[in-house]
Amino acid sequence: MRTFAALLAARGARKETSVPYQEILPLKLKQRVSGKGDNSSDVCCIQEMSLMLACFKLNEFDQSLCSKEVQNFSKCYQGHLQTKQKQKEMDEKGILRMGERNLSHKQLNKYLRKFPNI
Amino acid sequence: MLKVVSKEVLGARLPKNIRALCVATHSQKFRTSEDKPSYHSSSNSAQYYKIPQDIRNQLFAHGGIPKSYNIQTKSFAETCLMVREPSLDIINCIKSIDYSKPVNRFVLYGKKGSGKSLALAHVVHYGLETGHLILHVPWVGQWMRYCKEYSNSELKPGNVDINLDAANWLVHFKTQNAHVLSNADLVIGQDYVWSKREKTQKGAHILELIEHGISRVKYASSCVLGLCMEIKELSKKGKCKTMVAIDGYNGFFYPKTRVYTEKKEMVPPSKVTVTEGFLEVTKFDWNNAVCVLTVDEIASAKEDQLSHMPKYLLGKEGFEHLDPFIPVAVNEYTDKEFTSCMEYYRERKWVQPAPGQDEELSFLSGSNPYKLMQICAGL
Amino acid sequence: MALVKTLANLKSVQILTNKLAALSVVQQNGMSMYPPYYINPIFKKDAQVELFENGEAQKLAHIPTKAALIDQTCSIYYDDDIRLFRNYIMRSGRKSLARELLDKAFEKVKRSQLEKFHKAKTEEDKNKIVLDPREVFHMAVDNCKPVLFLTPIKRGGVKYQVPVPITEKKSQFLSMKWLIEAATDKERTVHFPEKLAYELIDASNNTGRVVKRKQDLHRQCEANRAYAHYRWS
Amino acid sequence: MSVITRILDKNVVKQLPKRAAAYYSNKPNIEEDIGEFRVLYLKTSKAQAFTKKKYQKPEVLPPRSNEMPVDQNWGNVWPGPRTFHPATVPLPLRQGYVSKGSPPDKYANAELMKIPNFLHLTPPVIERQCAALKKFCTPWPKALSNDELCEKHFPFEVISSNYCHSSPSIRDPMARIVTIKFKLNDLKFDEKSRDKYLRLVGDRYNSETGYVTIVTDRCPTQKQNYDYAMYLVTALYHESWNVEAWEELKTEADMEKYIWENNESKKSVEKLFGKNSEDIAESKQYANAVINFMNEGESDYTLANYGDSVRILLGLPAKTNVL
Amino acid sequence: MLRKFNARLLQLSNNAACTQLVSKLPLCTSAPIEDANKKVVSKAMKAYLERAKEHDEFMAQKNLEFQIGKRHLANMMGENPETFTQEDVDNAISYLFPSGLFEKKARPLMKPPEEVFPQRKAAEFDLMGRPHHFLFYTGKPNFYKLLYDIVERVNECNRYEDAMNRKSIQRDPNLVLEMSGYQWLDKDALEKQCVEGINDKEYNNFKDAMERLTKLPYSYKVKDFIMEYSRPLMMQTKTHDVPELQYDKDGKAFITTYECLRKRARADVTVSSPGTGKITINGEGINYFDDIHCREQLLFPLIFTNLHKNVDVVANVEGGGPAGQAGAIRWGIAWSLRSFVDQEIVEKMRIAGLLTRDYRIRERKKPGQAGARKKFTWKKR
Repeated sequence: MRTFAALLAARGARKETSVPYQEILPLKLKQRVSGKGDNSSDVCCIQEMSLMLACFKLNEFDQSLCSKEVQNFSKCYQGHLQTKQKQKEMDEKGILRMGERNLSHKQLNKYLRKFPNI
Repeated sequence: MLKVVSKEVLGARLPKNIRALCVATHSQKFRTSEDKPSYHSSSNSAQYYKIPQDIRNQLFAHGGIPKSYNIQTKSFAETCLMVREPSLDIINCIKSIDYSKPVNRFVLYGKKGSGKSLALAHVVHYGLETGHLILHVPWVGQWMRYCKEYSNSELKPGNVDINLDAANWLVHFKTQNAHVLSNADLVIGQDYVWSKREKTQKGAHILELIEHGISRVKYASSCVLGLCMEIKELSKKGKCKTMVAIDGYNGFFYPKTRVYTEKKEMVPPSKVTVTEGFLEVTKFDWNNAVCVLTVDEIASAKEDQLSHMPKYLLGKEGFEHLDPFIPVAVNEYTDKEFTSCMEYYRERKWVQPAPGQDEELSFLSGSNPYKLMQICAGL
Repeated sequence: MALVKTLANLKSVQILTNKLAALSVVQQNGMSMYPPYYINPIFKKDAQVELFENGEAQKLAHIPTKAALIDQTCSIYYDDDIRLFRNYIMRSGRKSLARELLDKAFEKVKRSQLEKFHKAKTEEDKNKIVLDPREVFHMAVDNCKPVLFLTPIKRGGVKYQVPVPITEKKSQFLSMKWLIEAATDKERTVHFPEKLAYELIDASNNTGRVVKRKQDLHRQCEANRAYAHYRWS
Repeated sequence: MSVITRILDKNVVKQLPKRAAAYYSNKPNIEEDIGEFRVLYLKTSKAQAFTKKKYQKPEVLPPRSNEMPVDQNWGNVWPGPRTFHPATVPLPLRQGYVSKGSPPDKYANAELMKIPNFLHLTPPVIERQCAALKKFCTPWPKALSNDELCEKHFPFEVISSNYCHSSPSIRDPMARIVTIKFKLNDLKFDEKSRDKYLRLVGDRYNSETGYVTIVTDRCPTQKQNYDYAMYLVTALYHESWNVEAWEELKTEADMEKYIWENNESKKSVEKLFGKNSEDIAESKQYANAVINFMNEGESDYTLANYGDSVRILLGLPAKTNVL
Repeated sequence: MLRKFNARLLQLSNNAACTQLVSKLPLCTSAPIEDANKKVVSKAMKAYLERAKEHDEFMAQKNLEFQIGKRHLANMMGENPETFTQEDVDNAISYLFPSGLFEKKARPLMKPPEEVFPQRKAAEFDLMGRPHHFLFYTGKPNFYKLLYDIVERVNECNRYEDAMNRKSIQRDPNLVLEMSGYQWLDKDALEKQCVEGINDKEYNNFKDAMERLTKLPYSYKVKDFIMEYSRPLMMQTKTHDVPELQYDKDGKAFITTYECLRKRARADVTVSSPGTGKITINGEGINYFDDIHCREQLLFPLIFTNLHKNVDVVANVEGGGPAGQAGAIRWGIAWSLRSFVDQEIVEKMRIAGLLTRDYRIRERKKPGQAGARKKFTWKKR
C-alpha cells in the first residue's frame, strides 16, 4: 500500500498550473474560408421529369404524344442551366449584392476582408 | 478602276413557294416528244427523249447503257437520253452515206464521263429504227479486263477464248437484232466444222450459227468470229445493212489485258479469238455498213490513263487500222445542255430546287455529265 | 441558331480581349495556333446579313477572325449538322472517304424514297413522302434525340443509375452516334451506306433500331425515376 | 488637434535626442584634421612584407579618328576593302538592339565587323577611279551604233572573264572558261546537214532563241580553251556535212518527222479509193492534215482539222454546229 | 518610420492649419527655409545635381561627337556638310553598311544623341528636399495621380448623373461612348507616359478603373480624358493594303497573288476580270481536284462575292496534298478578289474567315511518344 502511494507520488498527478500553456497558433478564427464545401446539389426539374416520365409510360414511350411535357422539361432544364451559369459568373467575380443569402466562398472572403473579426 | 459591286445578291433568299413557281414556268423545253432518232435535228439538241420500254428491252437488256445510268433510269422510272451534238452529227452523216462505198468509221472520243456511251446508245437506237443489223459490243473492257473465264482455243491454236462472255454477247446480239434476223436471206457462206460430229452447213440460216454458239458455249468465241465474217460477207452482197457499234474500241489495241493462257501468261488482245472478228468488221474493205466506235481511257489500266485522245488510246497500230476515220468529240455539257439536264433532274424529283443551285453545280462538276450525276446523287 | 452562336462568340471575345493584356507567355486557349481573342468565322450568308442588320458587325471590325475550315463554305448545300455527322463518321482523318460514304447513303435514301414516290398511287400519298435526303437526315436525328440519360452515381457504396436531363448538344451527339453505331453493326456483305440509309429512313419514320434504343433508355430512366434526386452535378 | 500632438509626441519628441546625436555625429571630426598618426610596427608580419603589385593597364592611345580633319581625303584613309575598324572610322556609329537603354556603340561591337561595308567605295572615290581609268578607254566604233549591226558584223560572241583582286594568287580558276555564242542560221546548211548538226550539238542549241552556246573549260588556261572552242566549231560544221554509210539505214521509226508518203496512211487511202493518191482530188489536204496531226501532236485543234479533212475526203457533210 | 510619418503629414498638409506646424519643426537634416540663401541644400538634391551635371556633360560630349561625325560622313559621301540632313545620314549609313538583319532596329545607325539615349526624370523635389508632388512618397507619383484622376472623373460623372436625376432629365441614348474600336494604352506606353515602372497588378488596376469609368452612363462627358489613355484599334480590313488593279494588253484587269500558302502547298493565283468563271489550275480545269470538297473550297470565295461568273482564275500550285492546295488557292482567290469588290464586301469576307491565312500545320511527332500527342501504351514492365 505504501509503495503504491509512493508510486503515485512519484508519478505525480501534476497540478494544472505547473503545465504552461503554449499557443501554437493564434487563438482566433482565420480571416478566410476555404471553397471546399461549395459544391451544392444540382437536383432540378424533378417535378417536370416525373410528369414527363408518367406521360411516357402512359403512351408507350411515344415521344410525339408527350411533346408538351417534353417541352416543359427541356425549358425548365434550360432555365436551370442559365441560372447556374449566371451564378457561376457572379461567383467567379465575387460581386457582392445586398441581401444575398447563400454566399460563395469568394464572396465570403470578400466580406471577411472588408469586415475582419478582430 | 473596275469595281464589280455585288450587293443585293449576298442576301438573296427566296421563300419556298416562289422557288417552286420559278421552276414550273421555264420548264417543258428540256423534253421532246419525238422519240425517233431519225427525226432528231439540231432544234432538238439538249432535249431529252424517252426510249420506249420495249425498244429499251430489245436494245439494252444485256448492256449498252452504262451501269450508273442504268441505276439512274430505274430511279427515274423511265429511260431518257439527251439529244446531243455528237450523236446528232453522226446520225446526220449516216443519213448521207452512200452505202455502196467503203465503210466509214466514226470514232467518239472525250474525257471520262462526258457521255460517249450514251451518244453511242443514241446512234444504236437510230440504227435499230432504220433497220440496220446491229453489231453492238457494249463494253470491250468487259472482255479484256474483266472476262469471266478464259481457255486456250481448240480451233485456233495459240489463241485464247473467252467463251462465257462471247456466249453472252451472242444472246445480246440475238435479242438486239430480232427484227432483222427473221430475214430468210441471211445464210451462211461457208461450212463451219466445230468437231468431228458438230458442224454448221453452208447455206444454213445465220441464226443457227448463233444458236450453236449459245448452246455450245465451248465454241462461242469461234462462233462470234464466224458471225462477224458472215455478216461482212452478207453486207458485201447487199443482203443487209450493218451498223457496227463498239464501246471502248481501244481495248482491242491496249497491250495489257487480264486474259491469261493456261500457263498464266498474259495474252495480248490480238491473241484473243473474238478480237480478230471485230477488227475485221472495222476495216474499210467492205460496204453496206457503218462503224461507230468509242475510245475510252477506262478501257486501259489506271496507270496508262494519261490522255483521252484517240491516237494515244489506239496506239500506232490502232490508228493505222482505222485511218482514215472521222473523230467526233464528246465534250462537257454546254450551258444549254446543263440547264436542260438540271431541269430534267428537277422534274424527276432527283434534286430539290434551290436558288443558285445551277451555277454552283455547274462549277463543281465542271459541267461534266457523270460528275454532275455523282454530285446530284447526294443532294 | 447561327446568330445565338455569334452572340456567344461576341461575349467570349469581350472577356478574352479584357484578359489579353494579362496574358504573358502561356496561351490560355490550349494548343491553338490562333491567339485567344480570334473569333470563329461567320461564313453563312444569311447569318452575315443578320449580323450586319443588327449592327453586331461593327463591333467585329477590330477583332480578327480565324480562317474558315476546309469543310466550311457558304454554299447552299452546306449544313452544320451534316458536317458534324460526317466528321463523326470519319476515321483516322479520311474525310473524303467519310464524305463519299455519307453521300452514297443519301443517294440510297433518295432512291428508295423515289421508288416509294413512284409507287404511291394518290397525290396525297406522294406529297407525304420526303424526297430530300437531307430533310430525312434531320428528321432522323431529331427523332433519335434522347431527353434523359442515365449516369452512375455512387451512394453509400452502391452505384445507382440516375436519370439526368441532357443538354441539347450531348443529346444530338448521342443521336448521331447511335445512328452510326446502328449502321456499323451489320453483316459483312452489306455496305455501310446502305445500312445507314436504311437506318436513316427508319428513324425518320420514328421506327427502327435507333428509335427503339432511345425508347429503351427512356424506359430505363422511368424505372429508375426514384433515384432522380440523387443527382449532384 | 490633440491627435496630432499625440502622434507628434510619440514619433518625434521621444526621438529627438537620437536625432540630435545623429546630427552632431555628421560634423567633421577635429582629430582627423591633424593627420594620420604613424604606427610603429615592431613585428613584421607576412602580409605586410608582400604587397601585391597592382596590375597596370597598358595605355591605350586615343582613337586615330580624333585627329582627322573633317575635310580629309577619305579615299586615302580607307583605300581598299577592309573589315570595320572603330578607331579609323570617324563616325559615332551604333548597332544592336537592346530592350532598355541605348544601342551599343562602335567600340568592341562585333556586329559591325560582321556586316559588309562599302567604306572603300564612296561616291567621290568611285568618281576618282573612273576618271583615272578613262584615259585607257577607246571610243566605241560609230558604225556599230545598235545591237543588230553588232550582230551582223560580229556574229561570233566570245565571252570570258578576267579577275583582278587581292588574293595571294593572281589567277582565278574561273578565268579559264570560254563561252562561244552564235546563231545557228549564220552557218550555211542544207536540211540533212542541219539535222545532223543539231544532233551533234544536242542541248547546246536553244530552239527558242536560235543560239548555239559552246562552253569550254577543260583546259587549264583561257587561251587553250579558246583554241579548243574554235576547233569544236570548225569540226562540228564539217562533220555535219559528212555522210557516213550507216546513215542510209535510217528507217521510218527513226524519223524525227512524219512523212505521209512513206506511211501506212497513204497506202490505205489508195486502197480505199482504188487509185493513186495523186489522182484523188482531196488527198493533198488530207495528207497535210495527217502530217500536221502527227508532227504537232494530238490536240483538239489538230484532231478537229484531221476530222474535217477526212469528211471532205469521204464526202461526208461537214460538222454541224449546233447551238 | 520617418517616411511613414512624412506621408501622414502630407495627407494632412491640405489642411491649412497644419502647415504652420510642419514648417516649424526641425524634421530633416537640412536647415529651415530661412537659411536657403546660404546655399545649404539637401543631400538628395546634391546627389541629384551632381548626376544632372554629369548627364549634361555627357550629352554635350555626345552631341559634339555627332556633329563632327556628321561632317565626316558628308565629306566621305562628297556632299556639302551644311546641307547634310538626318535623312541623308540615314541613307549614307545604309549604303556604307548594308545590313540584311530582319529587325530594323538592330541595323547600324547614326542618330542624334537625344534620340539614342533615354530621357531622365527631372528633379521631383526642391532644394530643401521637399517633394513637388503630393504623391511623391507613394514611390510612383505619376501613376497614382492618374488613378486619383480617374476617381475624380468617376465622381464627377456620378454627381452629374445625380443632378440629372434630380432634374429628371432622361439621358440621350445616342450619346454613348463607343469604345469597341479602342484599346487601353499598353503597359509599355503607360510606363513611358508616367516615366515610372509599373507592374502587372498596377496595370490591371489602371485598366479596371478606366473600364469602370467608361461604363458610367455619362462617361461621354469625360471623353477627352478617356481618349488620352486609349489608342484606336486598327480596322482589321485595313491591316493590309488592297493592291491596285493591273491591266494587261487587252485591257483586262487582273491581280496576281504570289505565295499563297496552306499546309505544305504553295500557289500563285491570278484573278482577272471580266471573265466567264473559268478556272485553270496547273493547266487543267476544275478537274484537277477529284474531291468535291476541294472544288467547293475554290468556289467559296467566288460565290461569296458573287463574282463566280465575272472573273477568271489561273492558279499554279505545287506541294502538299489536295486539301492543302485547295486551301492555298482559296486564300489566293479571296486575297486577289479584294481589289475587285468594295470595302463592305472585303469586311464581309474577312468576317467569313476568307482573308485569314490558315497557319495550322501538321504537328511534329515527338520522341518518346507514339505521335504528336499520343503516348505509348503504358506497360508496367
